[in-house]
Amino acid sequence: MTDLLIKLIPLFPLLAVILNGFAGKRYSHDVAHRLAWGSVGLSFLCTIGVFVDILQTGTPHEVIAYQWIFGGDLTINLAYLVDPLTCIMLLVVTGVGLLIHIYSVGYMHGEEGFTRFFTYMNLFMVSMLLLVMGNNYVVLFIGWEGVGLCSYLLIGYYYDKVSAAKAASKAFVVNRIGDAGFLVAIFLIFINFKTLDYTKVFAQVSQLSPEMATAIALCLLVGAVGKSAQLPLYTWLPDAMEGPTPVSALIHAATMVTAGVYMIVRNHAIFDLSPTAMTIVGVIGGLTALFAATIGLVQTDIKRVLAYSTVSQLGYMILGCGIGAYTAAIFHLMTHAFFKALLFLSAGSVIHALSGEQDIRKMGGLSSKIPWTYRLFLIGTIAIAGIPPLAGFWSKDEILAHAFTHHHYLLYGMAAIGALLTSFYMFRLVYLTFYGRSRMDHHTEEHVHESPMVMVVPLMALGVLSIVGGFLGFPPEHGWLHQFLAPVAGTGEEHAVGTGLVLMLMMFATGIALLGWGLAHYFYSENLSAPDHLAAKFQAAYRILLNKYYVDELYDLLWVEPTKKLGLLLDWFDRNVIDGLVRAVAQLADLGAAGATWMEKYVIYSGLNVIGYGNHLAARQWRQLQSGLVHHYAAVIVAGLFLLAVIIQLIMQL
Amino acid sequence: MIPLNAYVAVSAVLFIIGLLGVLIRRNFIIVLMSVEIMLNAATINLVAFSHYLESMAGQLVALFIIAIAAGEAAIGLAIIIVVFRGKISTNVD
Amino acid sequence: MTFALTISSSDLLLLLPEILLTSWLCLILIIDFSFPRLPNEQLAYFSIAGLVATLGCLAWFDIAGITGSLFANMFALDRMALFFKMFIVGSTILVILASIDYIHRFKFFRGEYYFLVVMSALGMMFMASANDLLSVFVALEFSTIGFYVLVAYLREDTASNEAGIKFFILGIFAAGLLAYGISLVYGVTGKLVFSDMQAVQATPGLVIGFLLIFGALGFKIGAVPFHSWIPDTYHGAPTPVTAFLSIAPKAAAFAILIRMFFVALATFKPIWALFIVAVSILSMTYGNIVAIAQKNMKRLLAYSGIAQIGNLLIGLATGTKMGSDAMLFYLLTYLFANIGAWAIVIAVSEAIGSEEVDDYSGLGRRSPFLAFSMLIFLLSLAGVPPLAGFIGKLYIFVAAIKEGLYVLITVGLINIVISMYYYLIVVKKMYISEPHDRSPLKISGPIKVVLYVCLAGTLTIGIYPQPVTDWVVSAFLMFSNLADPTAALPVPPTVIPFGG
Amino acid sequence: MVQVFFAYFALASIAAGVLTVALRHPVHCGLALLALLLHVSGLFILLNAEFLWAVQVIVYAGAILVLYLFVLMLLNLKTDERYFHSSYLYFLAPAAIGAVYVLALLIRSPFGGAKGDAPNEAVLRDGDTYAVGIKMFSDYLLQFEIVGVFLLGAVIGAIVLAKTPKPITNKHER
Amino acid sequence: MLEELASTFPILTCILFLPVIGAVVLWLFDDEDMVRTSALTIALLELALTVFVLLRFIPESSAMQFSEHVPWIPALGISYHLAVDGISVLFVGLTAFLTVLIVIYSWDTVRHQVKLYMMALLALETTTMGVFLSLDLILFFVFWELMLIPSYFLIKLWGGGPERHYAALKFVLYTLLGSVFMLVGIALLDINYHQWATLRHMEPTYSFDLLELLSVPIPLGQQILIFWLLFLGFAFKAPVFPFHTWLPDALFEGPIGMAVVLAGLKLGTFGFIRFSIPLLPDASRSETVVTVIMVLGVAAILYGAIMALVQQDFRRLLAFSSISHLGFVVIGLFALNYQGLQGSLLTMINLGFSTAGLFFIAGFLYSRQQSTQLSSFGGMAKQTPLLASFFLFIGLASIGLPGTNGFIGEFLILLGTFKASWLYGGIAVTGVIFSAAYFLWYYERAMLGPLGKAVKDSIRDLQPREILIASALSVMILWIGLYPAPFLRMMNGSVQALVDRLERGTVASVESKQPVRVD
Repeated sequence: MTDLLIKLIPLFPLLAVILNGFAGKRYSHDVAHRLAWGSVGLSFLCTIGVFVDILQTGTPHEVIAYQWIFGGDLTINLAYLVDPLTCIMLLVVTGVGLLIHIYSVGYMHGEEGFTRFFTYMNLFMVSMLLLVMGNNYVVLFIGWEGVGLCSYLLIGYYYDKVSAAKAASKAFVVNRIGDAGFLVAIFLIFINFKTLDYTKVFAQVSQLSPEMATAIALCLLVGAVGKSAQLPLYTWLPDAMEGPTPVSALIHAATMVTAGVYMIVRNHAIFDLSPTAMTIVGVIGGLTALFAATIGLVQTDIKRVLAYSTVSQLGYMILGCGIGAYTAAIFHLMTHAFFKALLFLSAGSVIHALSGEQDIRKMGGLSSKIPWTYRLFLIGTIAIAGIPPLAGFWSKDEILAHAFTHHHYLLYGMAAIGALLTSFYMFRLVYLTFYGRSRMDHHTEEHVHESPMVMVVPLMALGVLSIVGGFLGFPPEHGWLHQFLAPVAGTGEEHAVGTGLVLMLMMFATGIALLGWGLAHYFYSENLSAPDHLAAKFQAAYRILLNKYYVDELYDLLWVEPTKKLGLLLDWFDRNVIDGLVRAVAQLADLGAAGATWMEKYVIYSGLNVIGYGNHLAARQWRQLQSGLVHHYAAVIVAGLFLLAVIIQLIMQL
Repeated sequence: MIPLNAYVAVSAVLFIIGLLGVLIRRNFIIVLMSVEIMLNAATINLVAFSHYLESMAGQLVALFIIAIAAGEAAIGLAIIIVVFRGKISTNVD
Repeated sequence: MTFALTISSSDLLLLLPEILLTSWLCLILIIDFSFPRLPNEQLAYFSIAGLVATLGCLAWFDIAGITGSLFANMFALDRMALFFKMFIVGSTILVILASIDYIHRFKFFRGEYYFLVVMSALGMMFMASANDLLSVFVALEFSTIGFYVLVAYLREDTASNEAGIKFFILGIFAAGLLAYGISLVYGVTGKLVFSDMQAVQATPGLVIGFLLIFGALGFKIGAVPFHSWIPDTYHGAPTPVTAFLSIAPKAAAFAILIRMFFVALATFKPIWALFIVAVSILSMTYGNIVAIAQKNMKRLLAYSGIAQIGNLLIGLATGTKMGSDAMLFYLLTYLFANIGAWAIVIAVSEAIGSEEVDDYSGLGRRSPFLAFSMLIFLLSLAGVPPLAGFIGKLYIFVAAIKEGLYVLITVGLINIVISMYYYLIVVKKMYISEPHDRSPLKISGPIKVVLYVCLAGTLTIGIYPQPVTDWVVSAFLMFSNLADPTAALPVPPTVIPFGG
Repeated sequence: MVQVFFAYFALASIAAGVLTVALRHPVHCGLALLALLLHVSGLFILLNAEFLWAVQVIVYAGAILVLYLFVLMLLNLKTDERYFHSSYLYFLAPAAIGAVYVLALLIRSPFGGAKGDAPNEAVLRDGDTYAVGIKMFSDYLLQFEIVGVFLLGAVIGAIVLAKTPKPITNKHER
Repeated sequence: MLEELASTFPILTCILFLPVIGAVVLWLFDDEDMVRTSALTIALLELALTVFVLLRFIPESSAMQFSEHVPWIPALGISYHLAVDGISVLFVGLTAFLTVLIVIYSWDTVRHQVKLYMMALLALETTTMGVFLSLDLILFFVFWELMLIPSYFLIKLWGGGPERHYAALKFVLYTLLGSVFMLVGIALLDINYHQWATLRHMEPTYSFDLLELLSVPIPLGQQILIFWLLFLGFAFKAPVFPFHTWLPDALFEGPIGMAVVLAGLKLGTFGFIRFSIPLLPDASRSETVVTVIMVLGVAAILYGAIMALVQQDFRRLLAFSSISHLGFVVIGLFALNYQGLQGSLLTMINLGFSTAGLFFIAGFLYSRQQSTQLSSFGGMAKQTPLLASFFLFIGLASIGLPGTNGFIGEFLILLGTFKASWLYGGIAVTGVIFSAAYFLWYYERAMLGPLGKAVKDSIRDLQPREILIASALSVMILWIGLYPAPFLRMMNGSVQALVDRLERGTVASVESKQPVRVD
């Protein structure tokens, strides 16, 4: 029964993809969207069924759909593994996915490619489900690239916009860098274990040498860095905001970008073997968290702020992985899915209300006009800022606390500063969007309206989840989630940590969050000219932040341009040198022929003859019965014979 | 007794003279004559060998060479006449 | 010394084909003289009838296995001789068919044309049987004298005259060399018959003698550096004569070369193999490279012929039975492709009066059949499978690789590519270029017959060469020292040309 | 004595040969060739080859050379100003070297082929003509016949080339 | 009864000669529509025959099946030997499949000399089939060379580029140059066999038959020499990296149909896996050979990809992407392990769908804009959504997206390469990134963004015939991508035999010396 349910989970959206993809034009948008969210809903129900089963029995399920790639010592099945970790991911993916699908019905209403949108979204669901459900690396990889593809398609949803098209390509290509790393990891795993199934790999993981473990872990990390938009490959994610907002919520906040975290947690057995790799993971996570947060401070596009905040939050998760707090990472992944989806969708609601305006400098004072959206956005903000008792606090604090108690003070410091900044820029967003006086132009202002219920209801659901989601991990380190995940994510060695320390850290974190709020309040509510003063004072820093540290430009300069230049150079080389060589040979042949003919005419037969070849037919000569060139011909024969004689004499040494 | 190689030397010299004649003379008839010299060189050789090797074959070959030289001379001169006549006529025209 | 002519009727039987053809030759002459108003087509068919009869006779000999030798072993009628005789008679038939249309260009003596062609064929038949130096000389001159006349047959045409006189001068020059070479060889060995010359000492006299003989034969086959007459003569001669000249005398000369090198000089193989390698490389490279620049179809084919001779010499250079089998086979494939190509040149020049490559533009549209045939023949010449030429080249190359002639093979292979280049130029003209004149071309019946025969030959030998390979293999059975390819001939493992 | 005759005939032949090639006027060349042929026939005498001597004098000197002279007269060729090819010097130098080389090779080369079946005594006893005749009509009969047809061909060929009958009217042509 | 028929019926001969006979039949028709219909009928019949073979093919077997063996030129040991095994059977099907599509594609895109075109196309099919079916090396060579003739005319007469004459000539001469060396290699194999056969008194004394040649040992030095000779032949045709310059020209100047064949049917690399590796296992394993070829392969991957990145013309881009893909195939082959070989084999088949498919797309674009230059496109997705979708889909298959056929092949190749050498594998993996970059970048500029200036307003989306082509290809892409088992099963047996042969060298003869028939 459970096996059947497991098989059904990805099938429903797949069915919807096929129906909508091929027949979508034949029926109305209503049918299309019902099919779309209905299929996700069914998957969600199946997931709950599976979840309940796992909850009761506690045993993972491994289901083989069919044999996929095989031959020699390699067998790769299209098979699913559902264990607690997968369960959590499934719940998040299908649950949040369902909500976002429903939300999209309202948000995308009237769009030209409505059916196309839902087809892509469902395709994404299929891929994401494969990603989290696969029982081996290759199925994971299908999902991994599949979600990349859907991300590509959805970012480029407004494909006639150049920026969208560019952002889509960029996302895919940058992701491919990570994918390449991931592929290498897969190959290394196969070479070492002769199998690619998780269970078999993890069963013999202890035989791995530390160096190999480091290599594999780092390659996996490259994959995760690409997908989860970590330093240095994060640049695609902010650009990905070109896609419709539900896409940003689902793919670029809640699910796809967390795949890297999922993957690291899934492979924690390998990471655990390599302290070096762990350190690198942690440092990358911490740096990203801090780095992205600083950029978020000054961005003016509502979705970009959220995007940088996503990068930053993903940094926390990776940081969690790097310090061994796998459960915490997954916990944060989950809560982040709730509140970030909420934030994005609310932002979408704002944008929807403002007929597409995304620049926060042109907003303001919206709290009264779209009250539901405002409230829900605020909930999300409080959650992400880490103010208890909302979800974000518990998960983030767990990571911070883990870092502190495991003596990663530097990482802790980075994370703490990041938390402060997070709180600051999120509240900055709230203030600029919802408070103060309106900076909208007149035309837009007239059309501001609250979103329809089909959008608001999912928001509410997410809002509730953002509020209560944190209690799944309460009390810290010993919550339900921890127990549930213990068989998969491991508990790590128990640290005897005093409750006092934990409480102190909690209070400190709360304090940071509140400080951020306070600062935001000061800058954007009390003293409205302060930000400009500050910006003017630290012009260079401001400019750097505003331009995102010029990373895109740097990459262009470092990689893109040189590659293009190299390409042009090679192209020139190919056309002129290699092909030129060929042409030269051809010309040489022609030239040789002409030369030989010329030589025949003027050297062999008449080069010595002053009269020349041209007039050997002259009548006067003929009347005199003269032989013209014949004697030259004869001479050639004689010379040839003589040459042969010499050759023979040389051979025989007569 | 005259050594065989004396004959060979004479014939070789004649052969070379004939060869050079072919190479350096412009007049067709004289070229033809030069070839006759070459053929004569061959016959000298053949007859000499025939004598010294006490085999008639050489003389026979020499005889056939003379016969064939005759035939070829006829053809050659005919060709020369054709060419010559043709040119005269084209010149007149 | 007594008179000892012992010829039985069974001995005369061996001479039957030649006697038959000689009588026919006289008949042709008599009919030509007696019926001056006889249309020349009829005389042509009459000549062909005689040739067919001869061919039938030869085929009977071949099938019945009638072989033997006459006149103190000077006239050898072995299977190889039969092969070459059939080859020569066959090519003569094709040439006569191809010339029926062309004859009207001759203002005088149309009947004598057939006489001379058949006479040359007769001479070449004797060459195929010639097993001694005297026969070689006599038969060679006999066949050549016909060609002297034939080449200059277009009496009004300057080019033909020029060709005739050049060919003649160089021809008798070669005869002089041959005569002197024969005299020297005779002096050193005291023998004329090839098979009696085995195991003689190598002296300068012998070397120079054989070299001169080789020069004369090389002149016949047109191998570099004895090739100089070929382009001008081919260009100037009446096209059917050129076609004849380009295949039959070469085959006959090869018969002599094979006998000379494989029998008389078998012990000197390492030496002659080397200089044949050199000649072969020179011929292939020179012929192909110069052919690229040719604008005239006849000259192009002339140079390509020089190159083909280079290919054939590869077989000679191997000095093995397989090599000579391959040579025979190659000659057959060359016969069809070559005569076919020339027949097209005749047809085109009959139709449009030009032999320039440029005037072949659009032939594909003006006469698809001609163009297609030409394509097949050119590709066969280039050695594209599954046409006959490919199998021929393959055969020869396999034989050569077996002997380790890698340098030769490499040059040969590169030459195939070069040759493809200029053949493709012609193909391009025929199929791609726009015709100057779109009117369709008329092809006469006899030429069509020639083309069908050549096409059939080219394709059949290419697709099912088995009977032909069997034939050529059996043709060479008489060389006992070559019968077993692993026999202990003084074969150096690898041969590096030019005295390394 | 024989040596003296040999020396005379040899040197005279060579001198005549040089003259044939070197003389300016074609008729003079023909006459020089005649001298050469006659002196060569003298060499034949020294070699006991009377029959060949006769053939040389009658056929070669008598018939062939007369034909040459006849044609020369017929065509009435004038003396050629540049009777050598203008480039003959370029040929002469290498040719001379080559000639000396070949000559040196040949003179040192032994010519000791197998003795044949016609000892000189027998030839002297029966006469050269008899010996030649016996051979020609036994072993060399075939070549003899071929030469017969060859001469026929030569006659026809010469006629074909040189005679100018009325052109054939084109009534049979298409 | 059908069973009996199948066991005696010379089906491979039928497959081989049906198209060329069909071509002759076409000669009889004058009506152009009639010609088209007949050509399609013949191509479909051919496809049906190959499908029959594919269905009756016994999978997981290394045996030569449907074998037909008749002596051809016994004097030289040449025979007419046709058979399919796991290595070749899929190519046979692919050839028939692509030919059908080309005929459909050419239905209204080829407007002049339709009859000749169809005849050339069918003749080309026969020769290609011959290359895949022949077990006798000379027979193989015959078809290999014969391919040039229809190809030459196809490029020359129906090519669209200004330099098509040059391209055709270059193509022919290049291939010829390589193949003449190959011929020497083949002859050396024969000679080696001959020496061994005379020593052991084996019959026949000469042979060009693959199975016979496999049964004799070849000294290592000889093997390496032969290997390089064959390598030249195959490398020129494939084309492997430094010998590639004919490809962009031929593909760009030639007609789409020809480009599909050239890019879709990887004859050169097929030659490696069919002949070089099994016949010369010791040479294939030797260090220099592997190093040189691996370096060339890796260079091809990067070179092709980087070149593709900057191409302005779609067909040139495809040409270089082909070169890059071939680099993958080559390194897969010379990884010399199961996954590498299997992956290469599968990739060769895949390219027949994806690269060939992209050429069809190029053809669709060309028939709309009379150009494949980037400057004549832009934002076409808006006007031609179907075209854009298929373009993207097939393109993604070509860059190896999981779920499409491209992924499986590439994955196996890279896995095999990694098994063999980390270094080459590591470099090759970067090709994955570049391929995405060049394809998507081009796609973005051609299809996405605002409507290009040169794009006509009246531009039509795909027509039914074009949709048929694109869908057929897409179905195959998805089929192999999602459920490759039937394909993998067909090749597994032969690949295993190949791996065994590589391990044992030439001394041990292959197991299945006797060909079996399906019965």
